[in-house]
Amino acid sequence: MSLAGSGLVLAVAVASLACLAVLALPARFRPAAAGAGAALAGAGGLVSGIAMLSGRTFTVALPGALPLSGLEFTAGRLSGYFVAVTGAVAIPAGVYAIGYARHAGTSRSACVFLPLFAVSMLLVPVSATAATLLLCWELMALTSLLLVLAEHRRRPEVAEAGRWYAVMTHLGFACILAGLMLTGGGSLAAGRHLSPALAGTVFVLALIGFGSKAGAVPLHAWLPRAHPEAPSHVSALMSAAMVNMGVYGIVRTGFGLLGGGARWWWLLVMLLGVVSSLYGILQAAVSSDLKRLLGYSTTENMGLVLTGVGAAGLFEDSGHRMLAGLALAAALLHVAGHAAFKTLLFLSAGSAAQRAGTRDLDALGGLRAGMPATTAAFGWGALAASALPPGTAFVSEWLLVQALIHGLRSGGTIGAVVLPAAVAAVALTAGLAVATFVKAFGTGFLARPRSDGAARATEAPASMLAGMGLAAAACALLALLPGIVLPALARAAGVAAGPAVTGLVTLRLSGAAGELSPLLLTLALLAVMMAAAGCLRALPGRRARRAARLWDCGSGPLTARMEYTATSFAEPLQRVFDDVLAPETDIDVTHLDEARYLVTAVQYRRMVPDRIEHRLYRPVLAAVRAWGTAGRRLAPGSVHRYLGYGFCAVTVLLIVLAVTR
Amino acid sequence: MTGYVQSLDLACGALLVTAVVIVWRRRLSAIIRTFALQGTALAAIAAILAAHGHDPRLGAVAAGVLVLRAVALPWLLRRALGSGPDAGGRETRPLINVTASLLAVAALTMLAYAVSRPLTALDPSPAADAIPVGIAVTLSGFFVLVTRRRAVSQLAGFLLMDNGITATGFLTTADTGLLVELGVSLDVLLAVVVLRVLAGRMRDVFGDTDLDDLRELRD
Amino acid sequence: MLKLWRKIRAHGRVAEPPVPGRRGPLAAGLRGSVQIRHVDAGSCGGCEVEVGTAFGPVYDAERYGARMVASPRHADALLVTGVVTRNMAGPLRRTYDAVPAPRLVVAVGDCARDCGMLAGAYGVSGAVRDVLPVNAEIPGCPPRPEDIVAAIREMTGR
Amino acid sequence: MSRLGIAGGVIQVLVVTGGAPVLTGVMRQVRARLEGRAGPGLRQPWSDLRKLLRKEPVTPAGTGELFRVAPLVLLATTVVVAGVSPFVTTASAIGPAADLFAVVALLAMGTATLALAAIDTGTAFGGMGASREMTIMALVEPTLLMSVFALSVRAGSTNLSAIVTAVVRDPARVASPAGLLAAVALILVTIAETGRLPVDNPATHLELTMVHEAMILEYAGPDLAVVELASSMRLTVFLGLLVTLFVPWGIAVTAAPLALAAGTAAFAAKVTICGAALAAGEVFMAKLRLFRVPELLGGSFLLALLAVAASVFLGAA
Repeated sequence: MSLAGSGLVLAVAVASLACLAVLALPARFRPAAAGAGAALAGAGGLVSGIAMLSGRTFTVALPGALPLSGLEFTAGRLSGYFVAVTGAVAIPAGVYAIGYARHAGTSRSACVFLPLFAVSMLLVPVSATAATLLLCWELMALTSLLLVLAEHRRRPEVAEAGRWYAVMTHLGFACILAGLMLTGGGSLAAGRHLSPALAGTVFVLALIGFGSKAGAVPLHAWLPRAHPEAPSHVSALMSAAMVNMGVYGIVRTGFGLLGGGARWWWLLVMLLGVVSSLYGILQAAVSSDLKRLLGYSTTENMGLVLTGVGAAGLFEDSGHRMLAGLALAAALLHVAGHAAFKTLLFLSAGSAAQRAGTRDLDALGGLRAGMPATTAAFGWGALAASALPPGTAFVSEWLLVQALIHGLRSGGTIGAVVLPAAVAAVALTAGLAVATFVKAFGTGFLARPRSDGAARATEAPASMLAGMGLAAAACALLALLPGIVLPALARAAGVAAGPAVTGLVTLRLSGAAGELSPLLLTLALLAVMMAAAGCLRALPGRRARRAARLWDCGSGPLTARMEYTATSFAEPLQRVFDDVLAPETDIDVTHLDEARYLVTAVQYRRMVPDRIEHRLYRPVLAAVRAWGTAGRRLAPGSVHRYLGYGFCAVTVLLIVLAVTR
Repeated sequence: MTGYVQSLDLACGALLVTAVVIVWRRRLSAIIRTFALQGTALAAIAAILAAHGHDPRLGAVAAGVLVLRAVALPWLLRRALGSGPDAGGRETRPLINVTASLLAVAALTMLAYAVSRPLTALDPSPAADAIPVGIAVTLSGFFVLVTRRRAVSQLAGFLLMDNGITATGFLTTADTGLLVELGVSLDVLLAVVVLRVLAGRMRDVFGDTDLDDLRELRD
Repeated sequence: MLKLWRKIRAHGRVAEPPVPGRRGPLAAGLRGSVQIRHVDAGSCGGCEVEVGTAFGPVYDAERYGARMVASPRHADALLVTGVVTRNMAGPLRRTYDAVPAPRLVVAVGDCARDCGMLAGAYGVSGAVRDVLPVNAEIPGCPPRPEDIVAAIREMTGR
Repeated sequence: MSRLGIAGGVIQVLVVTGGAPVLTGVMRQVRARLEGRAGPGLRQPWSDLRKLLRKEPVTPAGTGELFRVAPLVLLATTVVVAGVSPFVTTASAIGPAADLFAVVALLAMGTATLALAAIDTGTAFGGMGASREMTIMALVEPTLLMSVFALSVRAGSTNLSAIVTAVVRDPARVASPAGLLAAVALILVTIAETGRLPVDNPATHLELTMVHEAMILEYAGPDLAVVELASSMRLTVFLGLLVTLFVPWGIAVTAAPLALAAGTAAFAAKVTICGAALAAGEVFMAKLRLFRVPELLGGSFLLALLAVAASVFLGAA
């Protein structure tokens, strides 16, 4: 068995050992065991993923493991890439979990399922048959669901989030199941010959199933609920690793299993991507719950990835293999980058929320003083997320835009109509992302504390900081030297004729003009800053720095209530996009009893509901409820009635058989 | 040759931009001024085509267009705007707010390009390449017609539409039948006069030309 | 727009020629550039009008390198008008603290110099020099714009 | 990393750094003359800076490191852009950094950092300015990228040097609808991003109407000097991008001293003319209501999009 296989086997073994240990050990050691288990499993996954990317293959077949069709795992380059990303996410999340869970005092179940969740995500990409994939998928879904529910005793809203997640994820599962069954089940290897109509149906079903896991609008409703309510290391695992499984599924089904396919598939994927990115970032921009904001930002980033995937499919369909490779490489690089910075953001947001006792940006603020390291971590993550140099998303979005722009010249009416729209959407997303993360970082961590909890917050324990540190290092690597992962990308994006992007320090597009060097850019920035600072120091006749009170227009000292909160910061944006967001505001004024011209109190409430959810899900839920009541009428609880049902069923069946024979 | 192509492209670009500005601006007087500019651009297209195809008839049409679209109609519109409460009036609250309608126009332009691909594919010539512009102007004119409340700005939308149709006509077949063109212009003139009278009446009756007030006529 | 352009063409330059002779600058390091924050410590509004005139087109104090700014952090000089009322004494001090050194204080008008006609009124806590170190004083009730401009030129040394 | 590029980079950094305050002086002077005033003269901004550098820096209570570093970041981003963009020569000092996407991102980076510093002060005005600035920036960036797109369609690359070289080789293409539409869009965006009328009034004293000024209310002394210098340099850089993208006449294509001198002179002249025109135009304008600004930016976005469309379907020729 090669390194790739043994890494995964090691991961599975470690995870199961960790579960047993958690069950056996006393409560004090549980978090440590679970966290260490998850981290080690992640390490194993990372190793095997890298091995798979470098071409090592393996096949594990356990015929007896499952009644009908046994389990079968096999290596592949695309699988390797996603395994590696997942493992890389699991390491910091596991390390972080050690400290986090200890302080949060999470239940036994929350500890048991953490390593299982990590390892199930490692197994999904290497599943070789439909049955295996579905099994691992379900395992992943269940473990994550149980982890989301970990804190349901303390907070009732967790239960609701859990319900949403359970329903959505199983609807998705049903779609995937149906799709894979239509292909005849069996192996997931490429080259299946189906009629176009059937292939289209399969792809749409798979798109629904995997897309809901990736949090694509309009199937995103569970994401901004479940991700915030989970413990933060779980949020990181879900938001940085699990959503990627959706992308993997779409790529694998579209390019691998069904081998390319019609153009409208990829237009559909692109549409999903564009809508998700715009809608996600808009909701994030106006959300004032730190982790909910991050959840919506996940939807946005998955949207960008799907846009790239769709573009790749489009170019592949029109025979521009190089452009297809470029677009897919951009998408995959964004997957890795998003995994890195979203892990970092969720971990730092988690420790901030834990220390300050609230996730509400309006009540946070001023954490800079109490928890400098966490603030720095979140700041670095925010920079990476907002497509600014030297950030992680900057490189991948540059690649994406390059692919779209050069795609325009490749001709084609559809392309000429779709690609500009896509670029416009990506551009608007980039702009809004900057505003969003300036809001999140500025009002959440800088300025002055707006609640006692935020004022008293102290730095997180070493293990949590270590987790953040690992994620931050990954961000830095991907931001400054993306060239390191390029060969892996080229191999993973198998559709390309060759590496679409080359170069270690300077990224060069092969086949099209275009180069970018984030490292040089950053060095230049730093050099200029140093020089400027030096000049200021060396200035003749410069005076000493004086500390002074804030300029309060001469009146009394400014209180924290006078600060701009996250809500007020987002107000202009929310006003600009009024038609899209349709915020609900209500103002009730209570007058004085004596004279109704004198006002005693004015209360102003504003909330931005998820509009798609209202428009799309409310009717469905209502219908379901209606059916439920109708169904209840059939089941009054009398045994005779039930026996009658059984009897009718049997007779009807017999009659049918008699007729058909 | 390239000079011809460039001037044609520029004229079409001007047509497009003026259409955008008409959607963009609120002040009715500004809209009318832009409309005059658009008429000039339209005449320019006709003139350029005439000069290229050495077609005196088309040249005459161009002159007619210039007189009608750049001078006569704006003048009539200004009269329609009149000295009543509409003078210096603005399209205060269009059914769709300005930013949204700008984006809608963008989408319409893309749509125009998509649908006119077969047309341009028939005979790839610089003129044919510019057909999408004509169609885009037509669509945005229709859009304005639908989404504005003030009678005058709706009139502007109608004329925008007509300009688009004329431009498309010029660009598709270099020699538009003189009669066709004249007929079009005449019925436009008619429509303008009618609408102007209507607007005048409405102003006298309601003191304003907000079409939503017309609902009250029904009951 | 065309109307405005015609107006501009018709009027041309309305600023009066500068009076020769200069002094100062009051503080080293402020040569040629003084940003001014105006503080109304309890004025009747007369001095404000004159200050406004001094910065208007006719006297154009800006040509001597002075500019009104919004924040005392950007300012080099405080232009204080009116008597210092009890409620404004504190804010005046805080404003002065907010100004980075080197900083100047100019008392504009008789009220700012010696409470003028309001001396001894119940709400008055004194003239500006009772609250802050004053570098220059401009007499007059209200002071003439020429004097204000002269004081400004004394500060900038232009 | 050609000799031409290095020479251009060095010259540009020097010219922009030294010339930006002068440009501000020119604009103030033009405005003053149109208002019938005599004006403080072209050297005024420089003497303001000299004085500010000698004044005492102030650290407001409760502000952190970010507040102190932000001016340097703003300056650094602007200087890097000034260094890598092909203003004086067609080559770039750091080719891989002269990508238009990167340039746009760098300028946005400076704005975002200053906004964070403004929030960091925790004052109401700081937050207000930051919120408004970020809103405007979020709407400006798409337009910038779309015009980039429109310009790069024909050049076949988003690299500034490539675009400029292409335009130099075939000046006629500027007169195409795509070029003109993109130019108008970029001008609007420049006005919005550099905080000029009608989007923002750089000379306002009323905090409630401020956008950019409200963010720097707490800076004093050298910090303020750096911010002011960087702001005027941003204006210069934006105008420089405009002129170099649309009228790159006189730009140096060889590293010969004469060519470099000519390029420098042409660049300075063009930017000065643009600045003067901008200032003159401002005299005729009133500030737009803040919530009308999105309409303006939406319009410029549409123009940029149309520029892309035009570059496709009129660009067939």
